[in-house]
Amino acid sequence: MTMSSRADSSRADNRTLTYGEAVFEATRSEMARDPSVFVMGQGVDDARGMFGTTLGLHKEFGPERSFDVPLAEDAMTGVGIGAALMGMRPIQVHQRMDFVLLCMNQIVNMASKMSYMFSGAHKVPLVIRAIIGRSWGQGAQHSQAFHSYFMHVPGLRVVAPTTPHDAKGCLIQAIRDDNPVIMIEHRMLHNVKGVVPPESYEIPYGKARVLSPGKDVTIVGISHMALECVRAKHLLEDAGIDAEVIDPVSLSPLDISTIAASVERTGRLLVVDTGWLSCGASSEILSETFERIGERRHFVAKRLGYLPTPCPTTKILENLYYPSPQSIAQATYRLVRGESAPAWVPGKVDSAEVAEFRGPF
Amino acid sequence: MTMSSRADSSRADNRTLTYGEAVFEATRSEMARDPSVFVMGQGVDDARGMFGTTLGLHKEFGPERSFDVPLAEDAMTGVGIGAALMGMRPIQVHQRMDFVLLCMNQIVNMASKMSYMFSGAHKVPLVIRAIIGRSWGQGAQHSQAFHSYFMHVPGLRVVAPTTPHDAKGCLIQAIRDDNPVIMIEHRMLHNVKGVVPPESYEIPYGKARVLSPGKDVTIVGISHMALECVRAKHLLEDAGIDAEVIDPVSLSPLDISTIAASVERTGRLLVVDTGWLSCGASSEILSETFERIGERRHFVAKRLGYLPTPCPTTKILENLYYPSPQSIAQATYRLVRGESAPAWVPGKVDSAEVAEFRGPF
Amino acid sequence: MEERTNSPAARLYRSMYLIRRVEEEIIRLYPTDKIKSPVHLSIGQEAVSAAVCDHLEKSDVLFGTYRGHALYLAKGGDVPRMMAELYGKVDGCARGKAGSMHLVDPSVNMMGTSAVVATGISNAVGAALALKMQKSKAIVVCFFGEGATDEGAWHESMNFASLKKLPILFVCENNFYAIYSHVKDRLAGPGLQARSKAYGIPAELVEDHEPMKLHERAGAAIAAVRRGEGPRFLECMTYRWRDHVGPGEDRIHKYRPDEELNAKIEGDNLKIVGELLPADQRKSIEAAVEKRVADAIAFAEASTFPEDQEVYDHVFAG
Amino acid sequence: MEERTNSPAARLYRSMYLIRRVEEEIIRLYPTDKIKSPVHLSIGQEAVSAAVCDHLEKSDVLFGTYRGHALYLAKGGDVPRMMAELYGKVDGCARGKAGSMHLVDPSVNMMGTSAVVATGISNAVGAALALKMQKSKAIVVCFFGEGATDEGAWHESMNFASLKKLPILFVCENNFYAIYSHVKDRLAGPGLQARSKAYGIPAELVEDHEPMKLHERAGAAIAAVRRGEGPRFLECMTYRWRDHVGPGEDRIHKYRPDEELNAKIEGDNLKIVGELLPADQRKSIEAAVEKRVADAIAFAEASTFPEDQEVYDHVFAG
Ligand SMILES: Cc1ncc(C[n+]2csc(CCOP(=O)(O)OP(=O)(O)O)c2C)c(N)n1
Ligand SMILES: Cc1ncc(C[n+]2csc(CCOP(=O)(O)OP(=O)(O)O)c2C)c(N)n1
Ligand SMILES: [Mg+2]
Ligand SMILES: [Mg+2]
Repeated sequence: MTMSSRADSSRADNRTLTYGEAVFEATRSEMARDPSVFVMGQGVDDARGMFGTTLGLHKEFGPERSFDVPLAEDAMTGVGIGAALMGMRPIQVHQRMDFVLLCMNQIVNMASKMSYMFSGAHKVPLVIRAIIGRSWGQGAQHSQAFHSYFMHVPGLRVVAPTTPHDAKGCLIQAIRDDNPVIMIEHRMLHNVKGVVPPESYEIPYGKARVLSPGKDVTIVGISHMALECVRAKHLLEDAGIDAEVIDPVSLSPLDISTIAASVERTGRLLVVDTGWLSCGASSEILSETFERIGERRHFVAKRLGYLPTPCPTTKILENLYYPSPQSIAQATYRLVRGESAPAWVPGKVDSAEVAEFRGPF
Repeated sequence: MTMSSRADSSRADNRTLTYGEAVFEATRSEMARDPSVFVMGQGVDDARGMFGTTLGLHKEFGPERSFDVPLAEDAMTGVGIGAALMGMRPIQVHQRMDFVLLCMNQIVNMASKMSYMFSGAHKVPLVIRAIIGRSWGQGAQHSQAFHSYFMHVPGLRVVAPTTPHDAKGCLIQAIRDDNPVIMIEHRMLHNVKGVVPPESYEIPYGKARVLSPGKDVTIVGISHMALECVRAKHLLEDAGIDAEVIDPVSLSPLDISTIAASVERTGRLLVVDTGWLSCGASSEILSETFERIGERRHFVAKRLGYLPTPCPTTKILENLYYPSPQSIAQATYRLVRGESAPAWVPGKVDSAEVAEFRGPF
Repeated sequence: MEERTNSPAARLYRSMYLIRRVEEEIIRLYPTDKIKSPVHLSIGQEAVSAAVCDHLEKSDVLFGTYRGHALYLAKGGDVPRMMAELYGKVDGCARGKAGSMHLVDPSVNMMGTSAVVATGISNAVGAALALKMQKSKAIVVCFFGEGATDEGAWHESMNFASLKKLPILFVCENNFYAIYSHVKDRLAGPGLQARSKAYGIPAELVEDHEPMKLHERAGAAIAAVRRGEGPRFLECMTYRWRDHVGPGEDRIHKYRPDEELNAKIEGDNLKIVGELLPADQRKSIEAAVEKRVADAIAFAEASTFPEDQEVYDHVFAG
Repeated sequence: MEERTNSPAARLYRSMYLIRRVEEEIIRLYPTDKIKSPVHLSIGQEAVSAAVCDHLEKSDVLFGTYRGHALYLAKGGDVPRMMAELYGKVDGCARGKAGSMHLVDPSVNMMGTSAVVATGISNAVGAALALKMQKSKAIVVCFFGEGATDEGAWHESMNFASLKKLPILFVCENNFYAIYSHVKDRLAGPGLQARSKAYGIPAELVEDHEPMKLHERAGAAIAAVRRGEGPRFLECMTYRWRDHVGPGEDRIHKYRPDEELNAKIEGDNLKIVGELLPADQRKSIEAAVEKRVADAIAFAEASTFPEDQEVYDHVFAG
């Protein structure tokens, strides 16, 4: 299925790439531009090339610039930091964000603090790509999302692009940044197509994208959930509800102005996260919006995300675990029409990237 | 300085202990009651005994039941989990919460999921005590608080008692729980005195404590900040503001009913966390309160916590980094009287536990 | 785990044949999409689980990985409940919440397996610590791949197990690869035996294609652990015939030479053990196994999916 | 780092005497509360930093720990800015934001130190990787205590450094204790040399009280690393005279025998090196150092505290 962010639908060049191809293109072009950029990660140089995002880079740029590493997430993160301290620009890739839990010490205690702790004597131009898994029985340990962990920590930048266009621009921006950047990818997005300009461009931090304007309710969807929210918006048309869908793109810094301005118009906010709610990105977005406009503008808000449980493996329960276009539409309907409104059953819509996924990972 | 939670001021026995002594008493009494309870951690059996909280337990119960471990946070957490799987009840202690970043994989990928992933075939009765550091130049790596990381994850319980009374009861409850519990302690609280009943008792999860009632504004203070909020309350009296101070005690599950009921009365909420704001406990408390009563009750809210920077070492900057009774009072004054109200300068009050602290840790 | 009256070869063959056949059935069933989860097959590696577990009692505690079918079966795990688990059915060993990567059977002390590499190792060490504290006669056996030894968790776990002289046998299934990454591209120096000894843990390597020797050496190592001599380390050279994950072959990826794989398939350990048995005994073992496997699949097919509300169950114990 | 015209003994004495005197001054000043932060003193351990760093160029990159005064000084770090940093003043090497635990001086490639045990080790390995990629002639030297080798990070770092044959010297200051915990209660097996060799990294142990031999062996190890022979590991036996942290003694805690400590103080390495020099040369070195130390303290006293708004500076680079 195809998705193009309105911002680009005007452009002449309508070349489409998958999200994975966009990530590859960004990496490859930056490696060609700057010899200090290199890729390290488990399997980045193997026959699958991290879902294609690093495929063959070791052949094009040599084995020193794209290489496999031992299963040693903690030290490999530290190695990336150390190389960055010496002026290199490492890109590290984690097949699953679940494994990044092994890197927390280096990311939080070291990378995020070096510029500050040493008053600018050190800088850490490091990019960490973390892929959120889902579907086909990933189970509790291959399906987690921890973007809120990085949003919590000063000194880190966090981006979670949804469209191929933004994936390319965010990654280029991240690689050129002198600071540690966590790039959140979602496995369900890798095969999604969208318009991607061939030339090089950067997506600035702290700029949210209105994926689809609307007047009745503001739906903020993070990463893959932005896609599901766009589908929910279409379902909602059948209930006569016109939803505005916003993709934050950049989670830290967060563009709360765009979100708050929208809520100021609609008076309703639904935040849909690809993660758990408690102390999650959704709580931050809701809180900042309320702090920003709550005093002068009454509004209602709700959060949707993973169920407050680990992720079950069996498909029948896994389906309940994730927000779907239907559940998003249903929650939006209630938010807009109230609990007393007559029952409404959203239509069916197929999330192809989920339905077609056969993994294995 | 002394602090007693009202809930107990009625009781005949007015024995006071420090927070550290209360933690020690809870540990010792549970070890005496149940042979499966044991303590493991760096330095727990040394001459300082983890700030006295484990002092001499190895002599009283033998070196198998309170022992030092290598500097290996990841595996030692895993060892605790493995022992818990076999029916033991380990208590692990981390001198600083900063080091718990090395344990995230075991805590989140393993401990929090075992009951669910194996549908009850396994349980993990593990207690992890994590101490938040502050003052005397702890710097960026010995001062962090990550309670929100654990609040984010289903399958974990998180308690952050403020009073010696609650410290004892929370720890006893945690030790007897068949699930992994993270107990958040604050170094500044260890020497604070309060009334502690000698007998054994449990503090239930999900029950917040109103430390001091009031009608104008609801101030929620977490861990050490609850103490600072009580001081701010006294400063605010001079401005004619009557603040209600609530200590959540249990962070996961969270007693939002008590907080929401208070805000419903006061119409104003200030959450003061001993940690960063973004995706922190303060954002969750604000969000849940808003979701609970926002539709029917207009209120204003604000969050206070660490500055959005790493913690600076030099005292003069460190003082700015933390909320103080003055800054809490000032923020509350603005929240209640509005931005246009005349300037008001809170009185000085001495946070003895901070001023007197000479560490080194 | 089965009746000891049989010869070791017979017990090994029964165990290995069961593993082989169960996984062949998984390969056969996979295209039906009834198994909606990743599967990490042990075909080619059966001998290690079978040989080690033959020396274990029910009470001995076993920790393994996502590549856990062989281990679960060798320890005597319930076959029907394993198949139902792969089907995501409510009669699965974890009611469908675990799937292939997290098999568990407390009735035989087969602990739930982890899909995060090396994370089960320190848990195994902790279990051994508990057994020692509880003065139990049981021991712990901990399986992992050679890739897991890259992890700091392995270092910390080996050191602590040795420090406390814990009753644990570490079994490394060295199949040369971590996904498509060869061990020589990840492991520096003289190898795992030297590393193990540097922790004060006696280590031994057993080559592939010597299933009976493996059985004998595993027995010796386990006996030493039982005698309270502290941890032992066994490096078992073995080989994965199929793709790292999924039911298929992976020759197209060319990360390993075809000849290497062919030679391994040639020297099939199952054949080696089978040939040690009289034909009729082999036949009767195979017949019995075929029935068990067929029954297990029928059980899985007949089982139902969990009810919706089960999604909320067991987040917390008790 | 200073002019090489001097004899090694003279250079060592100058460096060791500077470290000793700076830390003695810290002890003297501490009760004034002007140094509002934990200090981890190296008194008794000066020889290791001095002997190793004497072989380094400015361009060589040094990683250390919170016990970093000696290293910072031996590498030629700016003394006045170090004292100002301990005072929390704006002229400190990190404008007061780092304190004693995080000294840094980029002008001599003294990298900022970490207070989280073992976390700097993989950073050092990464720096060595960068130097190799950049075809630099410089090398990396990474200091840590024996306690850091307990950590998985050490295992992963040693393996990777060996795997990539990186230009790095690992220097373990084995002072027997991690806070009050003895190495024998944390380290199982034959010891760190065996472990290092198990990663394929040549290792050597140098006993305490042989400062000139230490100097010579460090020189040999560094030369090998410079020749591109890959990593080397040097285990330097040493001893901390003072408490783990803070300016005081710690005999009251009785975690180590008084005789052990007394013997170490008896065999003071500073005295050993000093006696190798003619009295007048020793005196002139001491006089020069005394002046440097006095000037540094005066500088720190005279410096001011950072402005409030600096609390927001440098969260991000650029
Ligand atoms: C901590 C962690 N890192 C990476 C992965 C991805 N991964 C899954 S299996 C595997 C290979 C493990 O190899 P090995 O330990 O030799 O076991 P084998 O698959 O060969 O049986 C990897 C890298 C993971 N699951 N966990
Ligand atoms: C990861 C981590 N765990 C624990 C601590 C607490 N701690 C600080 S110093 C220290 C001892 C380290 O001993 P060693 O590595 O031998 O260095 P030494 O202090 O002897 O120079 C410990 C345990 C820490 N700072 N970081
Ligand atoms: Mg392998
Ligand atoms: Mg030491």
